[in-house]
Amino acid sequence: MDYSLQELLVAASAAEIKDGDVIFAGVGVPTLGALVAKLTTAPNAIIAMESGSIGPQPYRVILGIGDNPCVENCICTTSLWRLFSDQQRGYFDVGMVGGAQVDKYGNLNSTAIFGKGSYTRPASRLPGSGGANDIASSAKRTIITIPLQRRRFLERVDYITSPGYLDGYDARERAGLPGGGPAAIITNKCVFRFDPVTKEAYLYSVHPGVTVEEVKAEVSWDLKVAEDVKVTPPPTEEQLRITRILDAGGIYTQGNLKNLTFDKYINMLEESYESLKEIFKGVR
Amino acid sequence: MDYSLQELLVAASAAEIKDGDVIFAGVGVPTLGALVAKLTTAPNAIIAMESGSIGPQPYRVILGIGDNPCVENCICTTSLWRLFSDQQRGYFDVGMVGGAQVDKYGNLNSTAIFGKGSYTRPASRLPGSGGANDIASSAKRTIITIPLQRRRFLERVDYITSPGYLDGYDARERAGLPGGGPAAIITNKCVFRFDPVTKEAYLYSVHPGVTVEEVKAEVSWDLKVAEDVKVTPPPTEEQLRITRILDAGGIYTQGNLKNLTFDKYINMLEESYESLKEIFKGVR
Amino acid sequence: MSVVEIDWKKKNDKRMTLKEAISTFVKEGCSIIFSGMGGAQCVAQTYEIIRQGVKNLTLIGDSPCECGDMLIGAGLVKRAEIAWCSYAVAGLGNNFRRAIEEGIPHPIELEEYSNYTIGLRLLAGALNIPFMPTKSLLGSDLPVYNKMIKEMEDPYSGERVALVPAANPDVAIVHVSRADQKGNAQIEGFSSNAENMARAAKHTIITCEEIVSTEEIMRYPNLTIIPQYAVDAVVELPYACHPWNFPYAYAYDITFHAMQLEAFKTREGFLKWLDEWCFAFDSWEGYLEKVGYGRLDKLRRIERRFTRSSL
Amino acid sequence: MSVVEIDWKKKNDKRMTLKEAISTFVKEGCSIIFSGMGGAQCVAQTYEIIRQGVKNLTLIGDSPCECGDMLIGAGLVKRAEIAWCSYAVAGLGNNFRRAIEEGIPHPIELEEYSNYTIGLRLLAGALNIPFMPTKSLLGSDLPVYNKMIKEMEDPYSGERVALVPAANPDVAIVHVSRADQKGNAQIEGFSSNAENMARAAKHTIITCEEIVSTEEIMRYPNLTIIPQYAVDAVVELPYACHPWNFPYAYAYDITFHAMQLEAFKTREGFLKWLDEWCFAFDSWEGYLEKVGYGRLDKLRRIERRFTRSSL
Repeated sequence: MDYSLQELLVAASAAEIKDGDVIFAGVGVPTLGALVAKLTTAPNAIIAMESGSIGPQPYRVILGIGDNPCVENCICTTSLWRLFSDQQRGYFDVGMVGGAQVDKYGNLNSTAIFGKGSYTRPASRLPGSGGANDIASSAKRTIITIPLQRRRFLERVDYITSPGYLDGYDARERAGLPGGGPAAIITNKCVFRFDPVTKEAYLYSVHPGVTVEEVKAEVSWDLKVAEDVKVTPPPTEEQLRITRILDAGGIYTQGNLKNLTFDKYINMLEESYESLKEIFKGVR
Repeated sequence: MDYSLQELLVAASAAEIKDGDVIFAGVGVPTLGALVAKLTTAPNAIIAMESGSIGPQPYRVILGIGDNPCVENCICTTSLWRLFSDQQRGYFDVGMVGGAQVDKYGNLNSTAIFGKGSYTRPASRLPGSGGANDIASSAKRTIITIPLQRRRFLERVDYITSPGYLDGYDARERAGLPGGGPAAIITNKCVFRFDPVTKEAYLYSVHPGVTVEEVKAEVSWDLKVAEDVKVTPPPTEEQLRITRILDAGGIYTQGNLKNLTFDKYINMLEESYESLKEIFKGVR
Repeated sequence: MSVVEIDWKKKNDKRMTLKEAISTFVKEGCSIIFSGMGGAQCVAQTYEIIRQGVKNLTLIGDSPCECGDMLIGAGLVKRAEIAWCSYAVAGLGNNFRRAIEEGIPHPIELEEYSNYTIGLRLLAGALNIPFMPTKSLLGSDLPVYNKMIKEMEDPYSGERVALVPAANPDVAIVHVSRADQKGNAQIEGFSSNAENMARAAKHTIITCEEIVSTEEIMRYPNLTIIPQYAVDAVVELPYACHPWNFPYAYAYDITFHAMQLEAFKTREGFLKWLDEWCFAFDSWEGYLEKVGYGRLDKLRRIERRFTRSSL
Repeated sequence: MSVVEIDWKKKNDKRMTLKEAISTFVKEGCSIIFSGMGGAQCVAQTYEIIRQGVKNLTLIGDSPCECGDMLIGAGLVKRAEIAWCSYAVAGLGNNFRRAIEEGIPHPIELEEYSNYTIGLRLLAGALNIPFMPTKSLLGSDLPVYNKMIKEMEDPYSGERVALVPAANPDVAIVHVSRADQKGNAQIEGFSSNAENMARAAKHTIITCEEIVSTEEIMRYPNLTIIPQYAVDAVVELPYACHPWNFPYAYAYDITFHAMQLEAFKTREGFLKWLDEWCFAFDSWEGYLEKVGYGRLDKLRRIERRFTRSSL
C-alpha cells in the first residue's frame, strides 16, 4: 500500500505510544499519531490537550490545541495550569514536542534562529516555547519531531527552549528536571534514540529507502550510528486506513488547507462525524 | 418585643455588615447575623462558606460549614483552597471569628489554654485554628465574637491562633499581614472597637442594662472606655422576626439541639423550606 | 514511584471493596488524608480503618472530624498534621482532647497549620513543588511552635512571606458523588481540598455514592475534579458520610450525631460505641442496617427538596 | 486599590458595551491579558482596542494569537511577557516576527516564559503571593535571557527550583460561555488560565456569548469559574472569537482564518485588513455582518452535532 511521508511519521509517532499512556500532544502529526495508537495498539491511551481537556475522542480532526474537538467525548475539562501541574506531578508518560533546531543532546530551539543577529534581533524569530519547555521538563519521555536538515541538527542549538539532556550524562538530573528527557527524534528520513550513559543521540533506524550516509550528511556533528541500524517499519494497512479517516480532508497529511473552501470544510465536518463515530466505537 | 441574648448577638453581628459585603462566616450566630443582614439592610451581601460555597440562600438552617444548605441556591461551588485564596487576594470584606481567649490587641486563641501546663500538654485543648488564622490574616475587617469573662479577656493570650494587631500600632503591617485586622469584638455584654493609632481595644457600647463597671470587672487589663459609651441597639422587630424564621428550631438561639428528635428534625426541615423560601423572595 | 505503584493507576477496572482498598493501601506507619470539610466527612472509611486496626498513622488533614477524633481515640494515630479537630455544632472532639490533655489512649505528636495552609500544602504536593508561599500564619504563634513553617523575604519585592512544605501523604481517601471504574471522579457541590489531596497522595482511593459508566462521566466533563490517572482504587460506598450530609444526596443526621458525641464524652462511652457500631459488623453495610434504611431514605428524600441533582 | 476601583466590583449591574468597557479600563500604558488558548481567542476585544488605538500596552499572556500578533502589528504594544505568539495550524504570527526581526512597526521588549509558568504567574497573582516555584525552566535558556526567572534552593530539601514572579495585569479580558449582570461567569469546556487571570488583574472585563439571569447561574454553581466579586464589567459579545471556535457554541472557521493570515504575510496586507475588517466599522457588529450571519449560523449549527451544550 502506498503511503506519504507524513503518513509514515504518523505511524512512527504511534509506535512510540504504549497502551495506557497519558500523552501530551500538540496538533498535527503528534495528535494523529496518538489517535492512531489509541485506535489500534493502545486503546487505553489518554490524550491531554494544553487548553485543559483530557481524553477527547473527537469525531473530527483537531485544528488547534483549544479547538472544540478537544472537549468532544472527553473525560475531563479543566484549566491549562492544572493540566501542566498534573504533568509536573509525573502523571504524563509521553510529551510530543517540535522545534526548529535540535542538538546532539536533544535540546530543542523553538524560540529564535540567531543567524548573524542575536536573541533580541534574530535572523528568524519563531513562536517561542508555548508549552514545549514544560513538556520537555516534566513528561516521563519526550518524542521530538523535526525535519532532518544540516542547519537544524547542530552541535548546540542557538537557544535551549526545551531541555533535552543539556550537556549529556547526568546534567539533566543535576538541573533538577523531573521528567525523563527525550526518548526519540523522529525525522522525515530516520529515527534517533539516545545513549543511556552519554545521552548523545544516535541513529536508530532509517526510513525505507534512506541510507545511513544520507542521514549523516544532514547532521552537523559526528553522528554515532547503532551497530544494527533498523529500517523504520512502514505504516500498516490499518494505520493507513485510520490515518486517512482521521485526516480525511488531508489537512495534515496532504497539506490541503490552502485548497479548502468554507462549503467543502462544512461538508468535511459533516462526513467526518459519521466516519469517526464508527471507528471510535471499538474503544468506547 | 422580648429577645434573648443570642438574638441580640445576631442583630449586633448583622449591624457590622454593609450592603455588598463579601462575608466569610462560620456557622451559628455569625451566619445568622449575615443572613439577617442580607434579608434586611444588605440585600447584596454574599456569604462565603469555608468548604467552598459562595453566596448560598438556603431554605433551612446551616448546621456546618460544609452542610448541604451551603450549596443551596448559591452562585458558585468551588474548593476550600480557592475560597481562601480569594480571601488572601482581598475580595472578602468581613471575616467572623471566635476563640477562647482574646487580648487587648484583638489577638485570639482557639488552640489551647495552657493553664499550669504548656502548648504540648495544656490544661484545656481547643479545636485549633481551622480557618480562623487565615480569616484574621486576610479579611479586610474581622469581627470577633466571644463571651465576656475575665479569664478570657487577657493582657496577652496564651497562644496567638488568629492575629489581631499583635503588639499594637503598626505591628500587623510589619508582620506582612494583608488584611485590615479586627473591627469589633462582640460579647454577651458589650461591643469593643479599636483605637486607630494604638490598636488597643476600647469599650464602644454596652448592651441594654449592662454597666461600664460590669464590663471592666470582666476585663483583666486596664480597659479604655469611649468618651461617649453607646448602648448597643436592641434587635429590631424585623431582625427578630427573621432570626426566628431562620432558626425556627432554636438550635442556635435557644440551645434546642439536645431536645431535637429525628422526626421533629425532619419536620423542622419541611416547614423551613416553605417559610424561608418566602422570606428569600425579596432578595432574589 | 515503584513499578507496582504505577500499575494501580493504569488499571482499567479499579473497583474493589472498601475492605480490600484499606487493606491494600493503608499500611501501618503510613500517612493518610481524608476528604470532607464541615460536612461530607469520610465516616465509613474511618470505621473500616478502625476495624482493621492499622497503627502508627500520620494523619494529615485540614479539619478532620471522625477521621481525626475517632482514629485518635482508637489509638491508631502517632502524629497529626492538622488545622482543627472537633465536630462543630454537634459536639467537641473529646478523643482529641483526651489525647492531648491526658495522653489517653496515648500521646500524639502535633504539627499545626490553618485550613488554608493545609490546602496550600496539598496544592504544593499536587504540583510536585516543595513548598507554597502564603500571607497566612505571619505574626501568629503557629510558626513559633511549628518549625516546618518558615519565613522568607520575597526575592522580588523584599516583602515577608510564610512558606509551608508540600504534603504528599501515602494515601488519600476521597469521597465523591460518582466515579467510573477507571477512577474519573465527579463532585456536585463544593470540593474542599479533594482535587489536590487526590493528586498529592502516592495512592488515591476514590469512594463514591455511585459508580457510573464512562459515557455518563463524558456527559459532564466539567464536573470531573480528579482524572483516572491520579486514582488507584474505586469503591462504591453509599451513605459513606452518615451521620454527616453529602450535597445533593442526603441531609445531615444531626440528631444521630448528637447522640454519638454524647457517648464520646467519656472514654468508656467511646469504646462502647466502637463495640456497638464498628466492631459489631464486618462492613459499613452492618452500620447502615443498624441505623435503618428507613431513616437513611428519609434523609435522602428530604435532601431532594433542597438540593436536587441535575445529573 | 482605590475606592473607585472597588466600586466597580460592587456594582449590581455591570453590563456595558464593549466600547465602554475598553474605554473605561484599557488605558494607555496599562498591562493587559486575554483569555483563550489555541482556540477561543479574544478577537472582537482585540479589534476594539485597535479601533480605540490604546498605546504602549504591556501584553501579558500564555499564547496570544490575534491579541498578540495584531496588537503588535497595530503598534500598540510596548512590551510582551508571553510564552508564544503565532496562529498554529492556520499560519504564523508575521506581525510578531516583523517586530522582533525588523522592528516594524517598532521594536518591542520581550520577557519570555512558558505556557505553564505564565499560568503559574497568574496563579500567584490570583493568590496574592509574590511568586510561584516550579520545575519548568530549569536548565533551559529562558532564565539566561529573562532575569525575572530566579532559581533558589528549596529550604526544606535543598533541591533546585525555579521561581516566577506573580503577574497582576491592570486589565484582564476573559471570554466565557455565559454570565449574569453581576459578573458570575460560567464556562462549559476548558478554561485555559481564565479563572486565575480574572483574579490576578486589577480590573476584569467579562465578555460572554450570552448574559443570563442569576437564577440560571444558580442552577449550575459548579460551572461558575469566576465569582462576581472579581469582576468589574460584563459585556454580551456573541461570536467574539470568530474565526476561532468557542466550545459548545461555534466551530472553527479555519478557511476564513487562512485567508486572514495570507493577508498578514505582508505589512501592506495587514494594514489593508485593518482598514477593511476593523476601522471600517464602529463595532464588532459590523465585522459579523461582513462575515455574514448565514456563515456564522452554519458554524453554530455544525458545532451542535459535535458538542451540544447541556445548559
